[in-house]
Amino acid sequence: MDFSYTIFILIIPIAMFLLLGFFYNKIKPAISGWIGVAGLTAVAGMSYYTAYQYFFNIPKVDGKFQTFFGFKMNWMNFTDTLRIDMGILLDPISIMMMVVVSTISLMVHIYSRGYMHGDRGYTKFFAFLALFTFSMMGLVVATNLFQIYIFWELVGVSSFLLIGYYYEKPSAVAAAKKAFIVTRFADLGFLIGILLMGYYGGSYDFMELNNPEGFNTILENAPQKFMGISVITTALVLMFMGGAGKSAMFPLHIWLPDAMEGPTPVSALIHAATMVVAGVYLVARMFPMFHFFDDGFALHVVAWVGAISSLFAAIIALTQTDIKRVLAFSTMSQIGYMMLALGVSKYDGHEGLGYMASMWHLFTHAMFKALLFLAAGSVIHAVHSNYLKDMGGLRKYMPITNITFLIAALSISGFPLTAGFFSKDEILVAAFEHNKPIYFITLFIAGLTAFYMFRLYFGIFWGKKKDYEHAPHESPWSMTIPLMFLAFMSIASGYLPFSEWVTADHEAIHGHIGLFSNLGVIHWDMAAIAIVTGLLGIAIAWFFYKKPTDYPAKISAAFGRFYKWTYNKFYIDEVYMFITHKIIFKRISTPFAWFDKKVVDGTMEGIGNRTVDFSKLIKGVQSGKVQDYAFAFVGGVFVLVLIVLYML
Amino acid sequence: MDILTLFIVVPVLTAIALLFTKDLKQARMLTMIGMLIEFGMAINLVFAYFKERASNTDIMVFTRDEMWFESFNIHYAIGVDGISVLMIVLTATVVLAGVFISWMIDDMPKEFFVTLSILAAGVYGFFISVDLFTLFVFYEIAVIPMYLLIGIWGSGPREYAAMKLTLMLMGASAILLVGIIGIYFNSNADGGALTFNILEIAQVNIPEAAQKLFFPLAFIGFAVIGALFPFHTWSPDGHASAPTAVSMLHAGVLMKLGGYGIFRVAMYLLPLGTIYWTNFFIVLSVIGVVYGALAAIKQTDLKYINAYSSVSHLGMVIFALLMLNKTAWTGAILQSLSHGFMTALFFALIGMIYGRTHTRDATKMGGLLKVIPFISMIYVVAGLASLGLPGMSGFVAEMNIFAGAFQHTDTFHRVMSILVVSAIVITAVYILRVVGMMLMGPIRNEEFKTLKTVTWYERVGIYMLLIPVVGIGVAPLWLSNMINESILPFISRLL
Amino acid sequence: MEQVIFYIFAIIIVVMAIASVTSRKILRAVIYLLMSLLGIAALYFMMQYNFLGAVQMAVYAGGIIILFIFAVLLVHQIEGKLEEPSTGRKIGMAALSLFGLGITLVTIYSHKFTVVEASKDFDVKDIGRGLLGTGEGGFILPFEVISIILLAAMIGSIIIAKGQKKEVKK
Amino acid sequence: MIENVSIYELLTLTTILFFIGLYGFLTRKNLITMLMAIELLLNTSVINFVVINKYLYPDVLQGVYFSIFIIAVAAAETALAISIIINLYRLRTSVDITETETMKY
Repeated sequence: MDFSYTIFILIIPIAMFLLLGFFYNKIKPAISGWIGVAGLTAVAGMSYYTAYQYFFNIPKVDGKFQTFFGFKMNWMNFTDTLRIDMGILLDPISIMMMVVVSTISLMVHIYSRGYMHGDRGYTKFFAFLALFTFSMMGLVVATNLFQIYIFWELVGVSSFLLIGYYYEKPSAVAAAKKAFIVTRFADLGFLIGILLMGYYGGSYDFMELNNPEGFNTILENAPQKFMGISVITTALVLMFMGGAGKSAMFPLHIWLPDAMEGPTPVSALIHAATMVVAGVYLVARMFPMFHFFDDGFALHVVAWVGAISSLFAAIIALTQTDIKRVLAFSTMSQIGYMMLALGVSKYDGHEGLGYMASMWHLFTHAMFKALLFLAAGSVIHAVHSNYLKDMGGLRKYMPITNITFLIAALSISGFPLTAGFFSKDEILVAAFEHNKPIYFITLFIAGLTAFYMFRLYFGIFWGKKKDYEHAPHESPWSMTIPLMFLAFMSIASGYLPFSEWVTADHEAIHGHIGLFSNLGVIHWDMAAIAIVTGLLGIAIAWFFYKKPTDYPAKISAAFGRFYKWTYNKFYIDEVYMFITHKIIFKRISTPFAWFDKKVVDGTMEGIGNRTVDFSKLIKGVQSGKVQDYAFAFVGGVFVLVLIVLYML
Repeated sequence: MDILTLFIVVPVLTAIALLFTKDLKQARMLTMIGMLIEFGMAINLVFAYFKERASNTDIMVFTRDEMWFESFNIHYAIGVDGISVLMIVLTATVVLAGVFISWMIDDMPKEFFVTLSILAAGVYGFFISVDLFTLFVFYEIAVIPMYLLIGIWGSGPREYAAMKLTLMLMGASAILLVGIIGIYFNSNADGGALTFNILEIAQVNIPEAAQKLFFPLAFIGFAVIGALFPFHTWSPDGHASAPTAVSMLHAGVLMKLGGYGIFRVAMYLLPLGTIYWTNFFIVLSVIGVVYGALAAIKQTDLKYINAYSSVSHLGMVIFALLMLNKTAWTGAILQSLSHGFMTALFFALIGMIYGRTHTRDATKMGGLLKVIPFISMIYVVAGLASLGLPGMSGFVAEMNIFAGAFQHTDTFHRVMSILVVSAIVITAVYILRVVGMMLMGPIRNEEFKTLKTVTWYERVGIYMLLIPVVGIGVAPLWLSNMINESILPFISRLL
Repeated sequence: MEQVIFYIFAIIIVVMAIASVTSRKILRAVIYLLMSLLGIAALYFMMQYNFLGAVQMAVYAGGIIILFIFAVLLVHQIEGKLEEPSTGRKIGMAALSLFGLGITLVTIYSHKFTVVEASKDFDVKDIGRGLLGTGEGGFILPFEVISIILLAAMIGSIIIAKGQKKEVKK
Repeated sequence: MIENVSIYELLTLTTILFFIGLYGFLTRKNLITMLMAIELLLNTSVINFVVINKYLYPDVLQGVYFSIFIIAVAAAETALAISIIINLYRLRTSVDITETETMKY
């Protein structure tokens, strides 16, 4: 099968970026919007076609999906063996990611035509979106660690540019900077991990690194032990640090809530559906290594970081009042889910259920979380505020937004027969089978999730009616069509036979829930517990928020200090601010600048000044009086004469 | 006249012809033509080099050797390898861009361009020299015009800055001269005549004691112009006071003389000394990398930020050279090139911003993205290149350096490498800080709303520098291959 | 006889010279200098270099001394006494001079000169021939150079003494 | 050659004269008087030329020629110096050596 056309999946977005970027003040906004949509339609079409070809038309070998290269070229060589290629790697997870990215990106493009209408930098916005799409696509199809790192950074920059899109707002600038620097810090770990891996693994190529037959050779070449774990595991943990930064895992999550300063479509695309799952994707990509070395030590780290982040974020999400921030913490929580699912997974066959579940949840989450953001954007568009207190009773004014938001909320809460239900259930099963403590955490989070989502839903669309200055109205078609499509996907993606397609060892396994292939082996006991938990959360939210009540105030008063901590996101930001501003800037950077001016430069100046002092000392000789000179001259002559005549 | 000597002759002829020009228009036109020829020759040299390389396996090609001063066996010996070809291309590009950026210089334009041309001649001469003495002479020719350029056309405390820069560089060249003469008097260790010729000395095994003695002299002599900590202090003041084109040339080209000289002279000729002294200088270079970056965080003057950033980036060059392996060396040379283009671009942009806002204090600006979008956008791009964004030259260079550094497995090298790698985060902090402060946010000064947009000659200058930055970043393979083969003789001598 | 005359002249020369460099009246100093120079001219005559003696009298007594007098008049220095150098300085300089004198004299007296008797006489014609001679031992080139120097000095002194009018305008 | 007068006596005379001139040059404060001292110095060298010519090489005239040249140069020099002094006087209304120290350091 020839997949060489897939190069256009990368070429089209970058060409769009260059076109829109260079002629940003020459192209009319309407046209640039259409260029974006048309380009993305082509990209999405190719992605779907590739997926169709790959999953249906390519014969499996030994029951496994094969890996293909759509394109590959040598980009740079470090040494004769350590080469960096640029290429397109096609295997189940990369194709799945291509579908996710292109779908969400297309929807966001369509949506943005309405949302960003009349904005000054309309064309620039689409240019940045194209750049992001390019970078994200490049990331998912990467054939080696370095390529993934390269696009990883590019994604970070696109994110920076898009968060800072409203650059006249100081808060947006600060958020953009924060996002970039925090992820950059995480990428430092990633980079060191890559370099270590490249040195000990002898290659950056995924095909070689992930080849289980080569693991023992790698292990022999990397004999160093640090606290009992091999250097490869250290490298993997460092790489996961990069992934954790990008995926906003605790404690590197602080940039994600602030990133909501960007335009809402951007939040939907980058900070909900695609870029933030890059960390998950990275772990999935390197999964055989994570699983193998030191009995999956690195994987345990992944699992627990995921679980803690997930719980942490879910708790914070309970109290936030900015609806986008609630969604941001919800995203963080759901990504934690994916992480822990990967973390509890094993490699072979059915043991690799967690892997499949994680990927599936990634897929469904992309759909419903993008939908939530876009719907929230629609609401914000209508009421011009991000805060819950300015909303209420909107279901009358915005029926489509209401319905679609409800579907998404149900899906994320794991309501039966929605997509979220299926994927979340697989995660619960995987956690139950391999790690009981994590299972209970997961279950608890499921309840919290249902509660805070419906708190949000009821708060926006039900609750007390506000007197709006301008009556809110439903958004234009360009915005509601993506909502409806994603609402459809939020249910339909649950019926995809993921367990046949996306697995750790590329071999089909039996999932537990799936409409077509394996509904029969559903774990109804597991599902029932999850359903009950979810419904409980929804019910409490219904009870609290459907009509204005004073329960929430009472509860928050009862929790007192804990509530305050939660509301302030456990003061993690303040800790970082303290470290960066108070310690690094004030205690290190300023003294360094001072040291440079006074000590280093002072020494150099000192050398100069001492020379000047000395010359001042002897400059009296140059008095400018000709007679003094004559005296010195004559005296000198006599002395010389004496020496020449009588001493030599 | 051979293809290399022309590189010196053309600027000198330009300088002479400039004496007969009357006003700014004629002067800049003439300089532009001269430097355009030079640029064309540089591009041609690349192709000629590849052609020659196909059939010629000497270390240096296009060589020529004329006796210059017989009693000391000083020759006018020239030749190029891949590294010097690239450096010449860098010089030609930056000088030409500098001419465009100085398009509107109103104060004594004729004299300015004359000095600039002489400076260029010195730099070209330095890069093509194979004879240590000739090399030294051209080095001096390149450094001295700097004094005039900063002292006369500079701003702020220019006499102070010019004097400081010149004194420090002169002091360094005194040390360097001792080193060179030391090498010279040991160049007959295996019998034969004393010689200054680098290629001939490279065949000789200089006694180890002499190598250990003269290596630090030769190294520091060059490292001062390469802004190695703690000899970097001339650089911030010098850059801040220099006029735009001079800052470009200085940071873009002159500071590269340091790394090039260290590689070509100190390390190549004194391999045992190199190995003996490596760790000491690694520590200095790592301090420079981290310290330069940290010091840049608190600066508010754009040029100071960039000057400290240069200290950091060039520290990385020296660090890479001392890593003593092929990958890191490739990285060092790529970093030299990359930093040359990128910093020149930075200084050009700073010059443009300063020319409009009349301030270089980042805290006094804000929201420039709205009023001068093109310049601001390019500033962001240059900033991203500086912090090592993939797709830009800096990334390619840094990755080579890091990959090379990680080939050492001992704890000392590991710790040092990790410190150097961590500089990329600090770089991000200071770059984004200034971008956020200056380009984004609300407009703080009403006067800035009426700033002029970019002019054609500024655009030309920007593109000339931007294209190589992106070009190297996107397609590094042919470049790294070209460097790789030029590094071979160094490998065989040092490793 | 000639010895006596020589000593008389020598005393005049030395005394006048000392008076010239110590007198506090400037015009008197010039006149003392004139006396001293005339004494030197007398020495030339005694050595039968009449031409040289004539030149000495014409150029020095007739030219340079007059120049000095004019200069003194132009800079209004006729009246008023010259500033006296400090005693310490006088002593120091005198000591240096005496020291030099001592060294020089010792050197001279320790050297044995071989005095040669003259075998022929010269007159002014010979001097003229020698000065303008182009053959061996001819001094035509230095002679021309000197004449150019004199011309240059003349022009130079005119220009310098004229002063710059432009600066006043500014 | 002067009867009964040896070359030593003549050279002693010129040496004494030279150091008188030197003393004058070093102690005088007035530019004109300093110039006069210089004249004395020049004259002693002229005498030396002449004396040595007369006593040691009486058959040639080189010493005389040089004396003539020295006198000519001295004349030129005096003229120039006096013009400079006059110019200086215009600028500073003084011909004092202490007023002309600007060329220091």
